[in-house]
Amino acid sequence: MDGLFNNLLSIVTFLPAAGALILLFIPKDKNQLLKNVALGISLLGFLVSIPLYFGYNETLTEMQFVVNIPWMQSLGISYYIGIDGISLFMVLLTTFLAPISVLSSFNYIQAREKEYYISLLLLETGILGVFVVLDVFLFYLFWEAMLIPMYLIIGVWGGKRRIYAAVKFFIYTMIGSLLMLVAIIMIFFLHHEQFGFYSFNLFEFYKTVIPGNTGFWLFLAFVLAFGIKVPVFPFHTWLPDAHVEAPTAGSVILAGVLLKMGVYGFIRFAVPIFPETAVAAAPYIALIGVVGIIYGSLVAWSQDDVKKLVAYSSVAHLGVVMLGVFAIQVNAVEGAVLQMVNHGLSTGALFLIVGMLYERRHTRIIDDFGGLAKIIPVFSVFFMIVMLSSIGLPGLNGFVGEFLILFGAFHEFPVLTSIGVLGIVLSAVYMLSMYQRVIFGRVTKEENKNIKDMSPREWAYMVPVIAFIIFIGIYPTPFLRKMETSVNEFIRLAGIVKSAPSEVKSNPCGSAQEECGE
Amino acid sequence: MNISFYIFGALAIMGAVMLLFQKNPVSAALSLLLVLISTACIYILLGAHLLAFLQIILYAGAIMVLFVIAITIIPMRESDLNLIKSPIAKLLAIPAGIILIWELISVGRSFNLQVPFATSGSDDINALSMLIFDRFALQFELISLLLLTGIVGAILIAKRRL
Amino acid sequence: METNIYSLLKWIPFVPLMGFIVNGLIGRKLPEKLAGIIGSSAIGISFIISILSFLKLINLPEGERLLNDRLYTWIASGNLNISISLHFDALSAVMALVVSGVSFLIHVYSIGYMAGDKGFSRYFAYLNLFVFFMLILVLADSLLIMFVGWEGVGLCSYLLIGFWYEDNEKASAGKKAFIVNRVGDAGFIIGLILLFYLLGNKGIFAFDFQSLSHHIPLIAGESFFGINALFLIGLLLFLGATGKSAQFPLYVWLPDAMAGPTPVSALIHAATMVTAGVYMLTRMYFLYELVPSALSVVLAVGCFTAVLGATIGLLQTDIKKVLAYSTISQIGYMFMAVGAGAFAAGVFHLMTHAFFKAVLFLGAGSVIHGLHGEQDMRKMGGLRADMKWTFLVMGLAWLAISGIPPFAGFFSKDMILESVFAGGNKIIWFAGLITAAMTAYYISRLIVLTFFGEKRGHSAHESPAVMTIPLGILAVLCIAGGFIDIPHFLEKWEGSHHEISKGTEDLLIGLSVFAGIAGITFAFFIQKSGRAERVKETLSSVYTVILNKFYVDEIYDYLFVRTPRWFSDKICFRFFDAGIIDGGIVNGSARIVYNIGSILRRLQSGNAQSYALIFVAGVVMIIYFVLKRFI
Amino acid sequence: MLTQVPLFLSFVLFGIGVIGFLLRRNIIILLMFIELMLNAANLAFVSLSKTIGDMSGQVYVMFIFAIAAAEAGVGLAIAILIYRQLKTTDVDKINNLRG
Amino acid sequence: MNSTIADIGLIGVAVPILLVLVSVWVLFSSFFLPESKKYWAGLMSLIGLAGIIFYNFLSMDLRMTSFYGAVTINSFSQFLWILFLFIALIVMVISYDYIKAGNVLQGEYYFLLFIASAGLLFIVSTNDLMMLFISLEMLSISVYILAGVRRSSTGAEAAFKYFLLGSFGAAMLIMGIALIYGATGSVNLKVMKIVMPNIIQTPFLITGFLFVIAGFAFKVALVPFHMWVPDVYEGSPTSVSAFMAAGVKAGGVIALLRVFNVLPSEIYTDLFWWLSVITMIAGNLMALPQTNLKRLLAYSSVAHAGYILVGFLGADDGFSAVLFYLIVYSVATLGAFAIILGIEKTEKGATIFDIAGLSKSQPVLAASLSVFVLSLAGIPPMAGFFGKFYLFSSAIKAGFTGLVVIAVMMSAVSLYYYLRIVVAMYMEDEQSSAFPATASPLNITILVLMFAAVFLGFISEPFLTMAKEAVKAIL
Repeated sequence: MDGLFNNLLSIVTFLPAAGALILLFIPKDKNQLLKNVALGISLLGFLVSIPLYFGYNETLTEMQFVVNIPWMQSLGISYYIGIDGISLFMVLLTTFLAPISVLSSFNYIQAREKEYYISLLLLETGILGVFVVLDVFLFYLFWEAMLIPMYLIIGVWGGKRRIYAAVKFFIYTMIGSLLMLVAIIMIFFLHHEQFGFYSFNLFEFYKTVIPGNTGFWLFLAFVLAFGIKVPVFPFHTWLPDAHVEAPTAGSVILAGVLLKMGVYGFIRFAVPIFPETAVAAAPYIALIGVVGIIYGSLVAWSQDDVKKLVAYSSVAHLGVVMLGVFAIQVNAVEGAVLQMVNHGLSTGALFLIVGMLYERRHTRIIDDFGGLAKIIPVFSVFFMIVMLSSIGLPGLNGFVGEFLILFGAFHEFPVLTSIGVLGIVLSAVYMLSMYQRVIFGRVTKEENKNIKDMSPREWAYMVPVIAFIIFIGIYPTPFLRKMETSVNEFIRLAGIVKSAPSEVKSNPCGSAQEECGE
Repeated sequence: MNISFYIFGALAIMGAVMLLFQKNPVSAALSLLLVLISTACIYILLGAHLLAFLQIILYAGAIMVLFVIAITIIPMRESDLNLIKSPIAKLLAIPAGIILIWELISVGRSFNLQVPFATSGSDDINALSMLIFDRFALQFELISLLLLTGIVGAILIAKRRL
Repeated sequence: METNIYSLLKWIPFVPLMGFIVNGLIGRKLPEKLAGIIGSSAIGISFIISILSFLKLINLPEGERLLNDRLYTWIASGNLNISISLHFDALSAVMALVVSGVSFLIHVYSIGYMAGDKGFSRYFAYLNLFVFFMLILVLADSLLIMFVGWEGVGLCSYLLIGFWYEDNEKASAGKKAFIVNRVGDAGFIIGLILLFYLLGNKGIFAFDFQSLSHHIPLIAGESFFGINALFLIGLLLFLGATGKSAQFPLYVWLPDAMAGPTPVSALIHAATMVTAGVYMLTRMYFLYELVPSALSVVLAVGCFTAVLGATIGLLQTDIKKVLAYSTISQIGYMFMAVGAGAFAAGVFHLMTHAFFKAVLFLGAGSVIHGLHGEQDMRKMGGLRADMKWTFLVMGLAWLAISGIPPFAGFFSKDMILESVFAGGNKIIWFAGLITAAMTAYYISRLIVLTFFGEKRGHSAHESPAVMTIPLGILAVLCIAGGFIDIPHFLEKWEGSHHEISKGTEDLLIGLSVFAGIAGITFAFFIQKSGRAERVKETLSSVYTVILNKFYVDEIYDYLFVRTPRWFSDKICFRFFDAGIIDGGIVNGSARIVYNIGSILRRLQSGNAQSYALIFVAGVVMIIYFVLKRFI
Repeated sequence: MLTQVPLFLSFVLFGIGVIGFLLRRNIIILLMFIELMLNAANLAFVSLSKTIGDMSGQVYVMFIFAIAAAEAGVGLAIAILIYRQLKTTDVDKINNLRG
Repeated sequence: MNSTIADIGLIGVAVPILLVLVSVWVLFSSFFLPESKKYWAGLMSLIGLAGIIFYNFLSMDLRMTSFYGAVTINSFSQFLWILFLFIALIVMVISYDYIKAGNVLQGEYYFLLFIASAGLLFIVSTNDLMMLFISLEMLSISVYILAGVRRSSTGAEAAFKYFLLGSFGAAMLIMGIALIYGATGSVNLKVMKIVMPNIIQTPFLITGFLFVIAGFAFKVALVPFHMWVPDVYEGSPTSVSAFMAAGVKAGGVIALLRVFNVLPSEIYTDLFWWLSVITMIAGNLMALPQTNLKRLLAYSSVAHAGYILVGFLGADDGFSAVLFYLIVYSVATLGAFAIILGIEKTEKGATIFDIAGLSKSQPVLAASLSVFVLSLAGIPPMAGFFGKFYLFSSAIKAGFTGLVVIAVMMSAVSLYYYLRIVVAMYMEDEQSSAFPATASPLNITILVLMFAAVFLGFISEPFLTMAKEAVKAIL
């Protein structure tokens, strides 16, 4: 049992991949079996991940559930995983959304289900990997490997312009990540010449001193990689395309967890590795975040495709999160982490909603709907709740995160934050307009007259999301308490001023005396 | 001594230039022959007699015969014997070659070891053969293999039917 | 006993919440009556609990009249530790009673009014939810909790205005209300954050009103970007108030809000929610007392709104619109009081206004009900025969709002004018007086057009008892309300009271009463035999401007809807996003690379000699460059 | 006198070989120019081997003879194949594979 | 000077000699095989080659020099011998049914393959430039013929172009060797490595080296010496193209590496920097508009030559990275060509349109082809990523960050055309309904290669250490 508990994290991470392997051996034509197995696997994945929450000891600052097995000694690469209070929630969010997205695809995906579920499960493993690894090389490995299944999900099961969207997504993300790879390697060698031994261990990277000017460029590379993934303002154009074309589950995963990888990257890598640079750059990045809020909301307002609207709204929401992260202030960062979860839930739910609409009417154009409240009241209620949570109504999850972020960020950037608050006005504007055009009014289109209300399956995957939306809204403390110490640790790391390289040069291997021998 | 040297050099170059502009394939072959033979003469002047003979036998003999046979096998239209069509290529080709020569020669300038011809007036065949059959045995064998390959290949390709 | 009553406190809001849950989940299966009863009784219970708590409260000695019920920690992050806790002092007691009481009556009334509507249970669910949030707002122990209620009631008003969602007009009205409120809320939240931030800098992280009132002085001197911080906070919070309480410049949503069912207008848009702003400012009196500058802004805005609302009210023909503008101007009155530092007077007027405006709305509702949904006053008239009861109660309310003694309105309004006068703002006071006259006029006009004169259009029928009885009770309150000595009960909020001589006081009373009577008589005089028409001709230009509400809606629509919409669509999306970023930079660069590729490809002509040529060129070049570098 | 002269001669022949290779369009002639270039290389080898007084250079020349022979054989065979398949000996016409 | 076999060290060249013997045996025995039994030639050569590989594994730790330094057996040559023998084996396996089908003289075909492989082995095991030239000619001449072995018009054209430019390049090469010989009096790389520091770099010598570099660059297909590659790959029989892309290129790389290893860096670094840059850029950009898969892979192989050059600049780490990269690159390329070979309908191979919807009819092939192209693109977790990672990190260590940035940007560009293959197979509807069912030995090879392409990266460390060992031998 104890051993099992120690390897729990590895199990959580690789269970979906194992499931994919199982699916591989199920004949193509057994659709129902395929679906059930996929669902079972993902559910199991969620169940095994629950102990992580309870097993996690929030009083400790260091990583937990750590597994550290050397892999390539010559390069200091090791299979080194573990979670802290921040990645914990990312992992849980992922495992939570996985079964939901599987369930949501039962009808949506008609062709080549086997490949679909395989890539979905592989994708889950890829994402989980990104969140748990503490070895930079391994991180990069997962970070890119997870592109492939996502690329396939968008490209194979997507909409009309799916190929364009998929390729754009892949290459766009790749450009950033490749530059980051270069930066990673450079830090790797910097670390070697400062400490005299090779290591991709994340915490060794933290120790590495990066001289000012180089530091700036390397940081820029990281910012580019993560910023594209988030996506921050000027790098966001891949997102609407990807979302619009991706199948429902794809969008759910994409908005729910994939975008979080970017922010997570900032929290776990960019800032702690380059504390001085990051702190110096914080105002500018916060500015970009605020621009993202306003810009995203404005653009969302003028969309006539529901999915595109939601996509742009996530640009705005992630702008808020970025503002929170780069305030580097405890409330703000906690808010940011919580807001990542919230955004995962509410935007994910929005995409599920859109998916239901699409399954019923095979269109996502707002004007093709109207007056749905009369025909599918229950659906409309769910839609209402999700929308309200997305515009941050107090009592639902959105508000808690937003308030904490704004409150915290106000300490650092009062003016920016005040501008950012306009985002909550705008979010109401575009969301309500969309909701009204879709749900209220008279039923104008014939096709809308006889569409069905939510099926049991849809209940099954909407209810848990709604439950969490409300729960976090009225009682976020359990979440906040778990992440507190880790967030403080993050802030401590961001505050560190690393000693000047010259001093370190004087004793080529700082702490690691034992490696000095060889 | 020098005089003959320059004469043969001039001949060789003349042959090369003729080859450059020769319309008739057979006379082209002949002008190549001129180059080869004058080179052979220069070998003799340099004192590499064996090579000179080999040059005559192998090149001027075997290879040229091969060419002539090919010429007779393959009927050629006059047009094929002109220079290439594309003017740009023409414009570029000559300067490129000229520059190459210029570069080589200007480089060659820097190379000024001087040796009188007399020393190697007569090189002993023994030394050469020892080299070939002992020091360069492997290369020698490989060359033979190379020729075998050439033969097999030539047959394989040029044979009319399988 | 203590604990018992304390723990009771939380049920004041939560019983309505249960009502909401029951009606929301299974309401559609229940028979109408049952749903209605559940809804109303939930409110009834919370009303009773409020009374109990109130009794408990007044049993406490003067000094510590405060009940507190802490439920649990809501947000705990860093030093920030905000717990859901309820705060029951004199002010919130009054509010809780008014809210639960009035809403109880209106619930009952609605059973009759909404009878037969297919959204019956939904209606009651929303209404209960509203009461829940309203009570949260009232009982909140810290600004943040109050904000929860604040936005919650906004949501409910959104839902209820757009209750008949099939009519896009109504739906849009709801949306407008929500969005305009959001603008105010933005101000509220910024102000709140600024306040917390400044206190936090002073190392104070207890944000319940009790400690706030103690610690506010600490940050009195603070200045934020060169502006006095407290002043800034005051303004920002007041911005929130203007949104919620429909004050200038954010009042535009209220008239449209009349799209909702009439009881909703009565409850939310007259009696309770719209007065939340007044309540909030009163809550924060300790802050405002420190910054008179902010108060004077409040005073000015309040006064302006009062006049504006009254003026627009003069000419409206839709019965509910008249009442809406009257509400706007009456709330302006309350803000005048607050601005004058007489918070208690404001709350007093809040209460009385709740009573008579509720009656007026419900009366109007029963008229509309009687006329099968007719709202245009020009099509009414001579109803006093058909709807005696309604006429009677509305008459009382009419006198009350016109400030005729001894009706409720008289006391509160007079008190406000007095304190304003005492505050030394003669102009404001005069404006208030004029407003009083105008108020009297347009309400009388309403009464005249509706009940007097000969019948225009349909004949009406009296509403059922379930509607009339609540009306009666409220009417009684219109009379009695004035004698409840709120000011004394809330003396803590009395503010700085300038003494004025008895003589002046009497004079003021006289003047205000005169204003009321003048308005009434003028109304009767002018509405007789088309004198109104002649007036219309004489000052037609002014008339049209007023009739069109000074074109404020149009201006706002242009400034805050069309322009940004155009900007977001044409500039941001089409031009910048799709055009420059995506089309230009992203795809453009890709296209460039691709085209270079296809150009280079031409070199691959297939001609072996051209390849050789490039080969030679390569050799020549590398020799040239390497040697050049070397030599 | 200098051995530079034969060396330069070889350079010139080499250059002419290159030029011819680029200019002429008949396959057979092109092959001849390749032979010319190899011959020039030989000349360089010989003169250099003489200059530095090292025999092995001449051995290399013999190897090159053989290689030249082999190449000529294969080359002519390919020329014949080309003629059979494409009915031409004009390099300009042999460009079905391109892009 | 009288010497016996023993001190010449014949044992050292046992493996290549065995290759030659097997080849001759196959050739002559195939003359006497009846028409129906000609495919025995293939079987025989497969068996023979397998035996040779086995023998080579047995004599893995053999270290010696034979024929007076003409051949040196050390960890370097051993490493590459195994690689080349496996390349030859894979090529033979995938050509087995392919050749049986096409009207090709099977005996000669395998004979030439063997000779070419022998040439490869000599290339990597010699220190003597002249020897290098001769073995290169062995390789080239046999591949010239292999290109035209189908005797079709496209084959003829491919063979012709390859031969014409190849012999042109050979002339350049030999001229260069002559100059070097003149300048140093020796053609032995080992000797040069030692003397190079203390002899003056006369323009004469430099020019010689530049000629040699150009000659090898032709084989490696560096821009601007790459022009033959696409046409020849497209026209040649696919199996031969595979051999060129994997074997010939690798041979050229090693030859270039040996020369580069000798050169004084201060003169040649910039040259190689530029060569690498223009090769990566031109190769990738020109690959973008391609539709014929063989052409596309040809251009991608050009681009990869550029990446490999990045490794050159990365000093000894870079060299070992290059060796490792040769493995993963060969695996991916051979695999890709094998699949094209399996599904091609015309001599020019398959186009991007032919493979549209391949994933429906042949999921395994489609999956493996995706793995191969992704590995070529260097996407984790494919082996290609690890290969690139080692290359680039070595270059960064040596301080060529700018170069690496260009390299990664170019691999981002390359993604476009690699992904188009995946797009065609997975995201487009089937154009041509029936694909020829591929033969089983081919399928098995493809599967093996696919697993290699996936897992080689994860177990790369032992290979890397071997490569480091190997590199030590030539430094």
